Amino acid sequence: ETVTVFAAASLKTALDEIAAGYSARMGDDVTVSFAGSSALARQIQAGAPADVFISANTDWMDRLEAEGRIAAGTRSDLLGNSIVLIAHGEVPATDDIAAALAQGRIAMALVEAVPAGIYGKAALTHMGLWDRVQTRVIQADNVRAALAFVALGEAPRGIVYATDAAVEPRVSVLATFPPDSHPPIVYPAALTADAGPEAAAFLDYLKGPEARAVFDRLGFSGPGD
Amino acid sequence: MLSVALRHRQGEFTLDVGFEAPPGITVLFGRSGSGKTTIVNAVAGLLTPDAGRIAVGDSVLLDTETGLRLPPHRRRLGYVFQEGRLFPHLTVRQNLFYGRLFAPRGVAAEDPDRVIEMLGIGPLLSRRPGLLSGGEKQRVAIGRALLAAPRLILADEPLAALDEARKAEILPYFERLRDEVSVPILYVSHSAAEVARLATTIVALDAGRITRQGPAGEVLSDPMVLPTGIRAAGAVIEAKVVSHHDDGITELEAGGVPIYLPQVPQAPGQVIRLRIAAQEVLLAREAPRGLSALNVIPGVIDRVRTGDGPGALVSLRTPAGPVLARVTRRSVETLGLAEGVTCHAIVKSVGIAPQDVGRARALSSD
Amino acid sequence: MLSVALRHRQGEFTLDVGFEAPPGITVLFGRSGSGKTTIVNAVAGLLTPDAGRIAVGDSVLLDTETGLRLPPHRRRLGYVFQEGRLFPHLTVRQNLFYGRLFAPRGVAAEDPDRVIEMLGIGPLLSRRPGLLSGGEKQRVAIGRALLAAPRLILADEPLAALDEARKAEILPYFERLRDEVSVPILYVSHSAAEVARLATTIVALDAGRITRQGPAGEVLSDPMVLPTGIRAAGAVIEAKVVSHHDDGITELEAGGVPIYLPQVPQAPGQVIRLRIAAQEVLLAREAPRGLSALNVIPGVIDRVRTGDGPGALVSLRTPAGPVLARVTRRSVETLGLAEGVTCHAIVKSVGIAPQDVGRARALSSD
Amino acid sequence: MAWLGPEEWSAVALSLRVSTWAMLVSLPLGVLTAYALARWRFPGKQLLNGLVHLPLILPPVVTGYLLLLGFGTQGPIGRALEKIGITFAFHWTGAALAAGIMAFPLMVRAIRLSIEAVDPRLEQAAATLGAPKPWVFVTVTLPMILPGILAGAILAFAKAMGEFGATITFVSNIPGQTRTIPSAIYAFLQVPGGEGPAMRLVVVSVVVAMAALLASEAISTRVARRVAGT
Amino acid sequence: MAWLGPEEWSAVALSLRVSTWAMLVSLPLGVLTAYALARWRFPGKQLLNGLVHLPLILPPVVTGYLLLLGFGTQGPIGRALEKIGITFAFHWTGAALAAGIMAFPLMVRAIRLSIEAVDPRLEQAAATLGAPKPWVFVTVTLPMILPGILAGAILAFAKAMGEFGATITFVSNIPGQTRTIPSAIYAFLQVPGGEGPAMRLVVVSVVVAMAALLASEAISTRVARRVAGT
Ligand SMILES: Nc1ncnc2c1ncn2[C@@H]1O[C@H](COP(=O)(O)OP(=O)(O)OP(=O)(O)O)[C@@H](O)[C@H]1O
Ligand SMILES: Nc1ncnc2c1ncn2[C@@H]1O[C@H](COP(=O)(O)OP(=O)(O)OP(=O)(O)O)[C@@H](O)[C@H]1O
Ligand code: MOO
Ligand SMILES: [Mg+2]
Ligand SMILES: [Mg+2]
Repeated sequence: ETVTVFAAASLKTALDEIAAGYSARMGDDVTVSFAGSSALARQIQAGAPADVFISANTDWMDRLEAEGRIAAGTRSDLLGNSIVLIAHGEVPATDDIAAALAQGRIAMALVEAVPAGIYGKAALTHMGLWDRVQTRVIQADNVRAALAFVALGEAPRGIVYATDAAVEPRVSVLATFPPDSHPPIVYPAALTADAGPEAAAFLDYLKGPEARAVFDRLGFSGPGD
Repeated sequence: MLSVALRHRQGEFTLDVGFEAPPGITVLFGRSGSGKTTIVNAVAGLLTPDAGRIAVGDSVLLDTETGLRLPPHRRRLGYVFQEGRLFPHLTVRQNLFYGRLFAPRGVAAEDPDRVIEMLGIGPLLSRRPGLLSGGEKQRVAIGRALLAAPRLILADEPLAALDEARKAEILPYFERLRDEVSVPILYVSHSAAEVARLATTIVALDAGRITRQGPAGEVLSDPMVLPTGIRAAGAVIEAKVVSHHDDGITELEAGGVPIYLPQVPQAPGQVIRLRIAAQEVLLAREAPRGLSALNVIPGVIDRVRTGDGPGALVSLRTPAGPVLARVTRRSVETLGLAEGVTCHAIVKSVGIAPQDVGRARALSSD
Repeated sequence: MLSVALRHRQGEFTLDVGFEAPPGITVLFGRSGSGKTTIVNAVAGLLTPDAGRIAVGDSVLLDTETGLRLPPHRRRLGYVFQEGRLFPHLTVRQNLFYGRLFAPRGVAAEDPDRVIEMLGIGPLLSRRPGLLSGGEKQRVAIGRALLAAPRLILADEPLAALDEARKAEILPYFERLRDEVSVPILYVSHSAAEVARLATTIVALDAGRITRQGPAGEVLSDPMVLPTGIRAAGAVIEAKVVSHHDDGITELEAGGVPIYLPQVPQAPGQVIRLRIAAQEVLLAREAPRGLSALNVIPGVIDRVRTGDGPGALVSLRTPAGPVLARVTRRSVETLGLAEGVTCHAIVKSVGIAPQDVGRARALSSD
Repeated sequence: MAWLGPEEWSAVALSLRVSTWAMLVSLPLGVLTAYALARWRFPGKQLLNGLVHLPLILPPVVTGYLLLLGFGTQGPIGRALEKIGITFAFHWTGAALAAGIMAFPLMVRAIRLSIEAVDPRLEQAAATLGAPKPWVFVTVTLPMILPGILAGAILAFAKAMGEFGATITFVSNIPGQTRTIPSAIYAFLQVPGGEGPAMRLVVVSVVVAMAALLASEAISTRVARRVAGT
Repeated sequence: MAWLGPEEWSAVALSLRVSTWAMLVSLPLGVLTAYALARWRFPGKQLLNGLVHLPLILPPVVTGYLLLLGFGTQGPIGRALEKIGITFAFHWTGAALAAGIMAFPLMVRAIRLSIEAVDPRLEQAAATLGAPKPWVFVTVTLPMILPGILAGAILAFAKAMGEFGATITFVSNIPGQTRTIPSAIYAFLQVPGGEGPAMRLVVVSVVVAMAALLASEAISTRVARRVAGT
């Protein structure tokens, strides 16, 4: 009666809390393995004992779906998020993203590889800023590490998820990138092909109000927002 | 009985030998680089010769014709190495009993207590080799080889790394080995004194070939067998202990000639062998009087050999056995020494070095 | 002139010595464990003694009272170690010139060509130490120490690791050092033959204390100074080369007494020193005739010492110098040997071992 | 250490288990490999040498990925082993495998050096006393290289305590099963405010590994003295 | 190797530069540390020993994070060095620093062992010939430990070629500046279908590091023979 969840590492705070609530309510244990979406997806390809997969990224979910690794009809977009421009320390918000990025290093997740970086690059490209700032971008292997660069003041600006910015007191949000400047940011969730019945209950719980409350509190938006 | 026939090339050096080693100590004798260690290693199986056959009694250890080659651990030989090669992580006791672990059951091995007593290593048993003196180490190494119940003992210059005092301490143990233990011994040495004292049989080597082999008494009294230089020349005689005198002198008798030595440990009636170095012997035409030398052996000159140098080597036949004397060419002329001349060999009693007084058995057993 | 005063405890052992080393070779002589290496290491600065003062000429190397302690590299001493300690990664040439790099400018150093020639190491210069024989290694080590322009040479049993042939090969180099190079040498040995041949001054040690010190001639002819056993007893005499005869015999003369030796290399007129081992000497009351011994030295008995054993040590005063003879107590009685008795010391010419024929200077310079 | 939560304790316990097994199981193989590299001559020796060093050279993620391909439930080796009841995939044993492989080059190097320092003439002496090769190894070589084995083992243990990249890539980060201290640290670092617990785990990890290292230095010295025969 | 794109070539070139500098710059310090650990007695020796081993024990991410705290533009050491014109942050030099530190324990261990094998009596002999301590070291100790230094250096180079976690955490992944082979591999592995280019880089990395290792074994043997004086 243990449900094993493979989830993108950035969901740790939320899922730890939700899993604890679920166990208390339903009696089933929930074990969550947090790692990068790509590592988790490969492990599921290799037959990992995961019941539920929550990716930070549609590409890897698409790949698993195409390979028949997830249970048909169980995939849905669980959460949405937005990316924001942040600054080190107390800096007032601004509408002028171009001016805010005029100088200094910009910390992002890997812009070709990690979802938050991919979205950020798309937004900057859309706004015609990418070519100008490209050489000042420093890329971290995950979005948390990018956040850390800004929090420590190593980079004055950074692009991270709104949910990350919300909980780091050493940074302030300058602006939120408009949703149309990048592909929709969604966290698709699905049952794996050989998930047990309890897993479906947990996936439902994730979509239910108790879980929703936790996600909302931590700044995640609904999938359609 | 060990029989060896070997051909082997290594680098510039070619070994080509064949010999048999009867019971007792067979000494391989020859200058550095003459191939002694190569032979011993081939017998031990640590080196595979190009061609050859090695057998101990009925068991063939190596036969390159039939392709037979027993690995070292199945040869049952006790190898005493020059540097001891004791196992540093084991106690003396564990070193001693190491070979026992592997000795075939039912093989008559030496009694450990007897070996330990014989080698005087009882007090060392629980110590580790690292803190033993060089002489103690070699005694343990001998014991270790013996207790492995070997069919043959190999000893490659077991005394070479020791100083004179240590050598003198170990030599008697090899004598006891020769006389009290039935295992044949192949012993490498380039010390004439060691050879004279220990050898039953001598195999003299030079540049990979055997120059002379035979019973020790014969080979040693041939003044031409001197691979390590003329200064080592000497003859070996056998003498029986007659009595111990009060003033610390032991009287012996060799072929009816009395011989006086400072006290030797053997009891009256026992036979011991003496090496009389040629350079310790004076010759006189007339029996000398009023001289501090106690030993005067009458004899007839057999042969006088002179070379380019100022020295000459004179062989005498005496009732006590062959005796060699090294004198100057000038004395040969002055005294008129020549074949057939009667004269007296004068040996100071103390001129017989203690390491040259050995226990006999070897010579008499040929 | 080296002056040494030391007190040092290590473990059970206490060293307490004071001596001076005049020019020439000062030999520290004593049995194993008597503290020789400890002294040499203290002089070299490799060990700091509990208390003491060491000075070479005017320069103080160590003075524990004033707290002065020169580090080893500022002492300018050439240390020849027992095991050579050549730098394996350098060629012989680089080894030789190593110390030169650090020698102060303006200090008169030995001429390298002369040193290389003297030690006979010219052909080795571009080789590496790993492939040298033991004797070659030690010659290079001597050269290396010499070329560092040292104020003093220290040699700790430089021959102990060598076999007899190698020893004989190296000894003459130390003699040349003593005679041709002005640097004083502190030399450790426990070989009586080495001491007799090399020493200008002897410091005899026992258990950390000096038992006797003084000029070599005096100390060596005292039969009680025998730290390494009575068999090593002997006397040293000086003789001048008179002429080389055609039959390979060299005639010498010592205090008017003719001495015959197999050919020695020195030219007529040169003075050499001979060690006559006590056990090589026979005594006769009357001048013997018809004997193959060439050397008969008349003398008067000085002293007869007997102990518990069968032997006796007789000191003679002769025109050639003091001579010791080791005979049996029985001969002492039979021949009536006693103080004041006139008798003849008979030494076979070949009884003077070649390694005991040295070049003189040491004795005559005291 | 009341300041560690149950999740952290579980990671510490798991890491100790994983590292200990990684060390113990790879030890015989490490000794064998080191012996082969030090003493034998065989074709492909340099290849073996290269292979042993591979985990040192490859980014750990790649090693983990290759392990996943080979030892996963779908991998050829994984499937073969599954049949005889051995599972590595997503199991603590897999974490031990990953840690063991990453630490292997260090272990082999340490042991190899100690074997090269053993005088082969002592092994010859043992053979002349009648000891067959395996016995020579057990009674002579092995006791003499104990300090090196010890050093290699502890080094491997310490390295295993710190292994992260290959482990998380191969066996994921499953609490109680494959979430070792480094994986837990990683997870904590993903969480706002997680630096505190992460640093506590770092301290535990460092203390354990240091204690092991210092103990090994001390024991090595003592054993070395014993082996020197004094 | 036409099958590597310009971006990949740039990663390869950078990795070579980073690893070479990491190796060269840490070498003197590695020798000094190894010498101190092998030959000196001083208070805190075991602490130094522990410190040297730390990068082996810590998860690389933690090492990278600690480097960032210390050597970043805001870190105390980073700021001090900035004043004298030395920058590590987000610069290839920082990648070299990270790689050098991660490889340091391996280098020190190899060199330390070789120093312990040098007979101190040869050093004494040099002193009696008038050589002051530093000269003794340069003319006697150093030449004799060359094989060990070489082994340590190449091992460090190989390790530096594979270093990822500490590097990316400390200096991130800036193409042409800090994007080493492992960073590039990591990036490729994050996207579906990236395995191909990733494996191409793995091959390059392995070939380079193997070549270095094999060369070092060969040179070591030769130098060792020379140092043995034969
Ligand atoms: N491994 C080898 N390769 C080539 N030549 C060798 C080898 N081992 C020994 N030799 C040569 O073989 C010859 C005989 O060597 P061996 O060791 O048997 O002599 P030895 O009589 O034991 O000498 P020593 O008295 O010095 O011990 C020598 O010329 C030596 O240089
Ligand atoms: N490091 C040490 N610690 C304690 N005792 C020592 C030490 N080194 C030497 N000794 C002791 O000091 C004494 C003198 O030793 P030393 O080496 O000076 O003797 P030696 O006369 O040179 O002997 P040998 O002729 O054997 O070389 C010996 O009893 C020895 O055991
Ligand atoms: O948590 Mo992620 O792995 O941002 O993609
Ligand atoms: Mg030999
Ligand atoms: Mg000494």
